[in-house]
Amino acid sequence: MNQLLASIAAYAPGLREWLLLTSVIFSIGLYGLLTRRNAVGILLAVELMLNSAALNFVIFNRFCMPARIDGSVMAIFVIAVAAAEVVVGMAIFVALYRYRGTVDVNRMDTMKDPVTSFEGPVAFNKEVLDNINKQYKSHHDH
Amino acid sequence: MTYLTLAATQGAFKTVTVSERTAQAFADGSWILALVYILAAVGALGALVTVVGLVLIYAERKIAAHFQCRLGPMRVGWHGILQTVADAIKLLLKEDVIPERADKAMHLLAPFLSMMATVMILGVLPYSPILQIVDLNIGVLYVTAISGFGVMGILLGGWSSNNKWSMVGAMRAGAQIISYEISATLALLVVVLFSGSMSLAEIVQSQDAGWWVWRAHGVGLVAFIIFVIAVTAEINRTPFDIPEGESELAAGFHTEYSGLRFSFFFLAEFINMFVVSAMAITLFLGGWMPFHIGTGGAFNGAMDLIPPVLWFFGKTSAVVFLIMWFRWTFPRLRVDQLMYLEWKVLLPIGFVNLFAAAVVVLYNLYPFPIIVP
Amino acid sequence: MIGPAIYTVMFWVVAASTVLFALAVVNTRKLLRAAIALMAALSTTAGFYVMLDAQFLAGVQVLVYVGGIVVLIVFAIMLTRSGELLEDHPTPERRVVGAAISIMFLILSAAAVWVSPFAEYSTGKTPPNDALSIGKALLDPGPGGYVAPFEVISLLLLAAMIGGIVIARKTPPPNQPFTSGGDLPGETDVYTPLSQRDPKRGGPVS
Amino acid sequence: MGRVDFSDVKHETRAFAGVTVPVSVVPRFKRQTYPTRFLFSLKSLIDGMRLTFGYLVRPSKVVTRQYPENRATLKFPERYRASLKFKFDENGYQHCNGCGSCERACPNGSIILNTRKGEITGRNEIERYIWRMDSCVLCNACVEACAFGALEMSHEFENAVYDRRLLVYTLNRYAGPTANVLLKEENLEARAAMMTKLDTYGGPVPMNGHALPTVRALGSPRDEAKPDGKGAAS
Repeated sequence: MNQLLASIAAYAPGLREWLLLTSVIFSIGLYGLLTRRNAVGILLAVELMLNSAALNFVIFNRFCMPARIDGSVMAIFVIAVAAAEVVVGMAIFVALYRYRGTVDVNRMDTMKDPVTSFEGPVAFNKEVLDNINKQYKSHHDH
Repeated sequence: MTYLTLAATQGAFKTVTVSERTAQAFADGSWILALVYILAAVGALGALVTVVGLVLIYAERKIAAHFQCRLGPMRVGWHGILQTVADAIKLLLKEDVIPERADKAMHLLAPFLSMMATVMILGVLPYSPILQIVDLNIGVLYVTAISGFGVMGILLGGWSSNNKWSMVGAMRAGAQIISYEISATLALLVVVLFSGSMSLAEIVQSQDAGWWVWRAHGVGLVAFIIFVIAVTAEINRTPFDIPEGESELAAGFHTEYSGLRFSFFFLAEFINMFVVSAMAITLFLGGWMPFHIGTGGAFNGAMDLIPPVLWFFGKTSAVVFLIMWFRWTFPRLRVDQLMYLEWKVLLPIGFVNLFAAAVVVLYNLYPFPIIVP
Repeated sequence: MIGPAIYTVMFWVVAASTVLFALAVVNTRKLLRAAIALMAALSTTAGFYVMLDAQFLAGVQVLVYVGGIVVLIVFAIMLTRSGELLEDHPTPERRVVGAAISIMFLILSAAAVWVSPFAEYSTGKTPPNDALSIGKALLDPGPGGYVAPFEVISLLLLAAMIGGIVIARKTPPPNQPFTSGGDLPGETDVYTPLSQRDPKRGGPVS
Repeated sequence: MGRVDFSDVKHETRAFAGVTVPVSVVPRFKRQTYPTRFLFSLKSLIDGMRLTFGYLVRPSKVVTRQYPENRATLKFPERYRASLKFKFDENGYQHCNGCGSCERACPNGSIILNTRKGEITGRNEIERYIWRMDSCVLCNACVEACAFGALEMSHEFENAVYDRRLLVYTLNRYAGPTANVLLKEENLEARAAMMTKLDTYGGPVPMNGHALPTVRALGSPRDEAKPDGKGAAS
């Protein structure tokens, strides 16, 4: 029995295994960041990455200077920053959804053109465009 | 001579949790003993959940009935004492309906999440000096953290039912729980300040010279009141039961649940009541400590004869009764009143209270003489 | 002997489940399920913290992430109906490019980890009560203390809170119609083309 | 708080547009300060809790009755309304003369009166007084509308049946004139001749023309009531 336990314990994780694990989690988060188009989905992936980074701090703390606590403190800072980020991010998404009706990042192209942003894709007819711009101005002037 | 010193001299008092015993047994190489400990802990948790659930549901019915000049269940068994058992059997045999458009996996997961959160807290409560499954040195933080899983269970149940009433109920519950959690945590921190520890067993032992509710003069009492109000809101009981609001939302987040899964939600709700009451007494009312007046004397000696477990469950029942009393007296708050109470009343008072507690602890200010040693 | 064995088994089991949950986070089509998978992944990370002798951090992780952040995300998903945004499955090109980039990153970082000589003192003694040490470190004004970052992070959280309220508030401040679709006239129905709007409700006066 | 103390209300007369009218002047509410409101609401909460606790500790206040067990000693309030009944005098004669006030007073048409021309008296008299319990709301309007005191609400409450059609009752025992008319006739046999005894008194009368296995259809002769329920009215 003890031999079995010893052979199991031989696979105990060292610093490199831990770091490999966080790298894997970070890469998965990166994949999600690159493939998701929903803003909330992107935020989920970012949370994953932040989390693996915080874990990294604690791992280094545990293996490289176990008598100190700095890694844990940094992890707490990371968690706090993540919380702040999520609060603001979610507020922006909710406001954006109210305004645009979607949180698809591919459609957040407001800076491109005031008309397309306001109406969604419209036919680029010069007459229509001028008309809408005029109405837009008259509405927001008073 | 206080209880602790008395018990310590007689060798009766020794804080040994079940997990410590198990670790010791493993270290000694007696696998069988360790296994027995683990099984006993699991079995005791299961038994506790069942018994507390049955007793609390029966008590709720009877107490509610008598508050309203009724008799309550009277038919199944003596004074309806087997009514809950009959209901449990009915719920177990009932068809488990899942709405057709529901998110099935999430719908199945939600009640278990809710139940899991509750049972995980039961494991760290100190029922008596020798009856505690595990004593975490971050016990208070753990309890606050784990209750987050309960919120997720509720939110998930409401969302996955694909029913607008369920979803409205779930979102109300989520907003309510995470709001009131702040006040509850602020009240907890007062005790953490005074006792200087987050371990529940150590907090209980720190109340050897008087319970925090009156030894921390004024501050402790205010914290206790805030805590009771906040946890009443956190477990969604009247007057804070807008997530369920029968008259508006059918049954809130568990409208679409039936049979076993409904009973899980239901049981989790009642066990939650037990858990928050147990937390309240552990932090403020001395946990399993007996009631003492002064030092020594026949009265204290008589109190010491009552075993700590009875003290624990007796005090817990008192707080549970208080919460039931609230339920059958007060009308339900509106959503805006609920948020008003939290953000404009409880939270400022809680912050001021916490600040006062910090000042008292820092400068060792005890403006009143200590009545209870 | 039993301790290290249990530790090892737990590490690999929890690591495998974390990776699975993380994959679920980025691949699930329904966003709410992704959030639940994120919750599971973060909870298992709390388990890692326990394994790394940082119990306090584990508690904070569960408290902040599960009790706060994931609940917030679920709220946002419910409010924005992102769960119904079914076009959120990426195109194959996107998948391939994303996978390639992330795998490249993984190889790079794994190689870096593998070849770096780390100064390992695994025999060191960890602080028994990390809550106490973290609290002391956070409030230590001297060298090695973190009181300034602590205050900064408090300010950041306050600013985030106020900013969140301001941004997500329903009624926008005057002269800033783009902050949100509020309940001022003409702001509720932003989808209606301006030309079709009722002049009484803030549409163009024709 | 916002409660009016009636001793503070002043009764004055004031002129409005040249007309002097009496007015009651209520003093303006004092705006309560925050601590006052806080303490008042706290007091009201404690008052409520004291009240409910009072109920809890006084079992004598319990109003629940254990129904099937206490059947022998069951007591009803005087004005409890469970079902409609005819009043009969000591001879068993009714007071209804078929005027139809109750039928008109009934809000949902639960009373159907069949009247006939009395063969001997030559006056309008009741033939069948049908009361449909299935639609009755026990509002007591019929009893109040009756000018002759012929109706009353009784305390017979165990009226549950398995078939809705069994909730149609005939209230009169006989078709015939009222007690007043009957008592003027001294001869008992002549009295009996004025009355037609009903066989389905008190029992159900199918209103939809179909007979039930044990119930004869309305208007069908007595010998056509077959146990197999085929004896429907033609």
